[in-house]
Amino acid sequence: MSAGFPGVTLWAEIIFVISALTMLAGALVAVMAHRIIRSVCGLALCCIGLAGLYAFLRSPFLALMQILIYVGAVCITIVFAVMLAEPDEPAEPTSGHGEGVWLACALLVAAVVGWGLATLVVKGPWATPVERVAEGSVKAIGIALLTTHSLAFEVVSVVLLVAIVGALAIAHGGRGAAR
Amino acid sequence: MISPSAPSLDELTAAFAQWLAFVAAPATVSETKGTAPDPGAGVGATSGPAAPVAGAAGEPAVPWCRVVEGKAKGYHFEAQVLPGQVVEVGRLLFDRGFAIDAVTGVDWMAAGQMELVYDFFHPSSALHVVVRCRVPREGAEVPTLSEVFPGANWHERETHDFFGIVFTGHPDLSPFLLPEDADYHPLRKDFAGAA
Amino acid sequence: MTLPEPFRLLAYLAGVMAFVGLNAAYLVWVERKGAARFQRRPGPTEVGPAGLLQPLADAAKLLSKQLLVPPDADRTLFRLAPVMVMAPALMCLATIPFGQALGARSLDLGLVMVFAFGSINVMAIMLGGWASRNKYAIISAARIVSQNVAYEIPMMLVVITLLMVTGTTNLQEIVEGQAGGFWRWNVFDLVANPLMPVTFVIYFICMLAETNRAPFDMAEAESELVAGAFTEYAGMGFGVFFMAEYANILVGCSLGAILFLGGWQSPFGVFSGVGWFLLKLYALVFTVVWVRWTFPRTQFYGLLNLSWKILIPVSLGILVLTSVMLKLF
Amino acid sequence: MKRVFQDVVGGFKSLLTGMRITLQQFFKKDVTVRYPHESLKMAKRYRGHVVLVNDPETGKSLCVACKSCEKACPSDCIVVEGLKREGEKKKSVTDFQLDFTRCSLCGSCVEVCPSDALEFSKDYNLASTSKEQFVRIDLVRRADEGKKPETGEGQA
Amino acid sequence: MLLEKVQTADAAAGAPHETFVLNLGPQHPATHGVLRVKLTMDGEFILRAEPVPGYIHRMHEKMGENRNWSQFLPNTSRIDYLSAMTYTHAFVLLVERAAGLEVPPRAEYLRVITSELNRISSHLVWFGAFLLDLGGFTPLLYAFDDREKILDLLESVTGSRLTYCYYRFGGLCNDVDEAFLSGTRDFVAYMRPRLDMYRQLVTDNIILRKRLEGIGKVDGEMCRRYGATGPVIRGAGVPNDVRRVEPYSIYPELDFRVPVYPEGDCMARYLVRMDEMEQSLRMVEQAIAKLPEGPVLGKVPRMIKLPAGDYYCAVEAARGRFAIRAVSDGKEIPYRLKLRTPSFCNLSLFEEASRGMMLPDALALMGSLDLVIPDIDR
Amino acid sequence: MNTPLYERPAVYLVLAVVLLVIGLFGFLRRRTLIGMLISGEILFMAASLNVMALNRFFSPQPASGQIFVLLIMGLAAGEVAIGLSIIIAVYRNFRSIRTQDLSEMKG
Repeated sequence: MSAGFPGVTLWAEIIFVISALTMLAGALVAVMAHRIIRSVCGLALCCIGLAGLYAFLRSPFLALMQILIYVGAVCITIVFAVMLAEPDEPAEPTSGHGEGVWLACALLVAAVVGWGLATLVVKGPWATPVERVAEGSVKAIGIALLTTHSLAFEVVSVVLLVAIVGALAIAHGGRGAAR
Repeated sequence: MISPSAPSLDELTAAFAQWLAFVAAPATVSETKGTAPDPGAGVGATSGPAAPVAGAAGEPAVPWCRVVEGKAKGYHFEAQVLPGQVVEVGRLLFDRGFAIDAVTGVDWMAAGQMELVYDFFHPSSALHVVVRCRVPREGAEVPTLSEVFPGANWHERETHDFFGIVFTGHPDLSPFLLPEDADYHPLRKDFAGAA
Repeated sequence: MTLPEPFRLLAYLAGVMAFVGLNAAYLVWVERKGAARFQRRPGPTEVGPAGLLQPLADAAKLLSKQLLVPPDADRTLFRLAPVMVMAPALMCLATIPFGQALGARSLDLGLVMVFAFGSINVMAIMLGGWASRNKYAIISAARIVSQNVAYEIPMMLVVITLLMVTGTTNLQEIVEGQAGGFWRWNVFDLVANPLMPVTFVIYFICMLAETNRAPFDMAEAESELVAGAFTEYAGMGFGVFFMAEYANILVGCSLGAILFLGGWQSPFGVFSGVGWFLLKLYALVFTVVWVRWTFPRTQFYGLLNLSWKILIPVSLGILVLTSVMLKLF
Repeated sequence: MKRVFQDVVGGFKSLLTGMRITLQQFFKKDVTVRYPHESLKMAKRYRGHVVLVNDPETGKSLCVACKSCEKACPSDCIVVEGLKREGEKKKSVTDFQLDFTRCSLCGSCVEVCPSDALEFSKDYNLASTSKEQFVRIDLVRRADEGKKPETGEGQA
Repeated sequence: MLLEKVQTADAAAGAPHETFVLNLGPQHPATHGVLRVKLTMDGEFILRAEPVPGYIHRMHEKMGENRNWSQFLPNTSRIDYLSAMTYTHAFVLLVERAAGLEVPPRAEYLRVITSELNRISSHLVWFGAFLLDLGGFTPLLYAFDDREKILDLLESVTGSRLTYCYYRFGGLCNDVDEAFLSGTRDFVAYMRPRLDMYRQLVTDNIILRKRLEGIGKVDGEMCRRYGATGPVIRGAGVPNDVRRVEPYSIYPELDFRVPVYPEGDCMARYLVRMDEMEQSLRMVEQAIAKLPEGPVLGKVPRMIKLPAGDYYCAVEAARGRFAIRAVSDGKEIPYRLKLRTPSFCNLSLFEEASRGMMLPDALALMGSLDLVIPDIDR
Repeated sequence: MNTPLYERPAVYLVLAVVLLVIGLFGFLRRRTLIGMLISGEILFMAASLNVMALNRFFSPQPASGQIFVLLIMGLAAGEVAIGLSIIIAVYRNFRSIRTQDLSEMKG
């Protein structure tokens, strides 16, 4: 995006803003929507926006992975679960009294945390940005993954294996075992 | 699993005779072997053991059975039973490997009767058995055969549609071939809806 | 290519869109003509010479139809789904290099990008089905998900096998690696993996399943589910789903041609060019049509069995075999 | 294991066989007739709707209004009226109405006709936007207008 | 069965079972006409299937009571319009037997030739439609191409392509010409390789086999309880064929095999029909070779009256046992006509047989029963 | 204003905070298990964005941050798989996935 064309920065900026807004709007839909299926759509939207931000952070691989894993796998799995578990829409909390208090609490907690962190970000002392020694190419990631971080890689793969087996066991056992 | 092999006509007659004796009705078992198709049977209502009388309206008919000879009729054995005996006869035929062919009615308006005709065929032989029973025309009621032959279910629903005969114990007698709101019975002779 | 970068990109995107639109429309015509030939009848003949204007007539008909939204449907999602279904196919095609210098950008991650955007498509069809609130559509949506999840795995395994052979995810480079005669195409690269033709067949089967084509058209199995997820769609809403199906076939076949059949490389090593790519692409498309009009539909569990019990083990085996072969030689 | 292998290989082979067969058909000639542009020759015995036949010599209808057809018709779709004119031995037909909406093209009327005054036409594509056109087809007028039943070539 | 496993597990978990009702039809691509099936489903599993026929009920039986014996003839070809010949055959047979009419031998042979041709054409339609149910479109058009040849032949004799009304009491309405006979011979020669092609294209196809084998099991006992006949009972291992067990016309003189498959699944019913086409070709071939000369219509009184009594006559139609039960009171109009149609009885077992099946399998089962809706509704 | 928006670390960090806040709010507000799962995913995504931003601007090693995020994605996918299977199992047994209905699970 650093070609010498005059308007390129502006264009990039616009696209950046759009991505960021998409992400935030998606996230808002995801937590606010009454229908759970719309929440999932919001999540997918959020992921696409986030993928855009990743692209601006010079890691297109992550951007694509974000879409592949979140939209292509996570969201679809969630929708599938929604179809299985909720053939009919659940009535979202309607009883007003306790709900209002709970909502206010949630808002309060979120606001406090947000305010604290945001202050930290804006006012906090930051080290000066450093120049990178290399571009984060896929090859570099791959090499690092299998050398420096091989332990983490193995651990994650074991975790995933356990998750698959566990998911199978739970979903299968839930059928007959519970009584 | 596969239906038992077909009984011979003699065996069938014997079985019916035994059954008729068992129900201790004034039974008539007759055979008209070797005679030509009997033109009077069923409709003409000539009396005599060969073609027994269907009882007059209101009065129970006498159960009887016989072997039918001659190709014209298209069936080989017929029996007339009382409405209450239909299920038993059905079971008797079921045990001998018969399959349900059809259930239908005939409206004898002049005699004030409804006739129920049950056809049975044997899957692995040519044997065809007809069982009839007569009920009064108004308020006709027959026990359902669908517990013995589940296939009778639809035939009985259809017969109920067309004749208004009520099959007691039938799971569902709602209109079948007729529209859902039908309150008429088109095959009764006094129905004049058809062109 | 003297145009400044953003304009070149835009121009290219417009070109791709036109290409997709034209192809989607005319693939319908190809399908109808092809089906007709397989069944020994003429197919569309009335609108234009040899029925060539038929797609326009179809489009005009679909456009003139009323857009109906069923009363129980989730209106937003119902309207959104057709839009969502077309976008990923366009994005994917934008990464496909048609010729040596005919490609949007030589993306290092082209292959990953195709799969990343390809996965959105499923989500769109599923949402369309779900939002219709129609029983057939919901059954169809549930089928689509399990089918796509099941076939994504062998597809990925096959593609990873191929990545091991080519050593790059850049589609341009993958094609360049196959330069020089048809024996250098990946599908005949028996040194890297003696089962390469099988790999190609697995890819093709997965591609059919991923694009919901017969004999794997569980989603819109017309004799079971009427029109599946699209049952409630009328007019152009349906038309867009229909076009997206063909756009996806186009993507799948392009990828097949690039990964296995040497993209724009000529089979004799000389006269390479975009023509060869199109030839291979349409040969694959023709095969897709041919398969559809030959076979009956698979049963749903048969389809899943095929994937889980045959394709995944086989493609895993091929993956292992390839890695061993690459290490040895 | 061996069975699965055989299944896969044999199954794949059966798929290829199927594809070979459809490809063979692909290159064969069409079997269809492009209907509005061309149409088939109708069979000699084709049973279209009935028409009255006029005597080629006198130009008068052969029908003697005996009403056999009216009686034989299972769907009651024929109405014949006749009149005994002076100086003629037989009755002659004055009115022959065919209700084509009810006719089932069974041909009973042609079969019973004692004077061979009825014939099947070769019209097979009668169509109209209104039912009324077919409720009362006046066959006498049709015959008199010289609308000869087409034989052989069917036309559009 | 998978469904039972799910259900028992759910019951053990104390969970109420969630079901929904799916209305298949009256307009649905798989019901070939206007049949409605009310399905109570659990996911894709069918808990209960309730066919709701009657959408094109025409009350043929009442029509029969309003017209004389010969006027009912055209109606017989409109019950099952795909095998109209056999239906007319049953009716003329009944009247001929009851009234003691003689049928000239040439007419008997021609009846068998046309009936068997009609049976092939009916099976061809079924073949195409069944494959359509299974999602294969092309065999339908190949089958229709072949069927067209039969229809052309039959049209050249009867003047009609579907509702033939060719048989008369005591014979036929028209004799055939040499063109028909040579055309039929050509057709037999043409059809054999076509059947072989269908075997290669469809029967051997692994997808089809996987879809049909072991699906929709119907055993002989179930057929007996429901009165299912024809290819359904023969596909369940019971060699019940009216042409063989209660022979009529010239069937005893012909050499043919009654195809029987013991498996009782959709594939067995499929194979029975495919074999039957081959057997019908053989019958046509033999009947043409033996075709005697002579008149085609015997001596028949002008107005038919049957002696009072009741009569029953069954024939083997393409879908199974078709029977007419007639009650005559000696007048020229039937007192009562009962039509016992094979599709009606064959469909009645669907409710029991489809329980626990998955939707596509149930549709394969329904297709393999070979339903013709007017045959059910009459 | 020479550095464009997308080159400033604070922008990304604030965006990550906002995402986190939204996720946190959703996590507390949602009453259904699936809703909570979705909010959880948003929390994960906020963390990933934060890590990536820090890595991009303050770390000389570009690969490490990406690997970290990749691992997070893997974990998130695993979490979803296991979470959904729990949800389905719970639903089977209780016919509800609303949290307050699950109180009988206690003890």
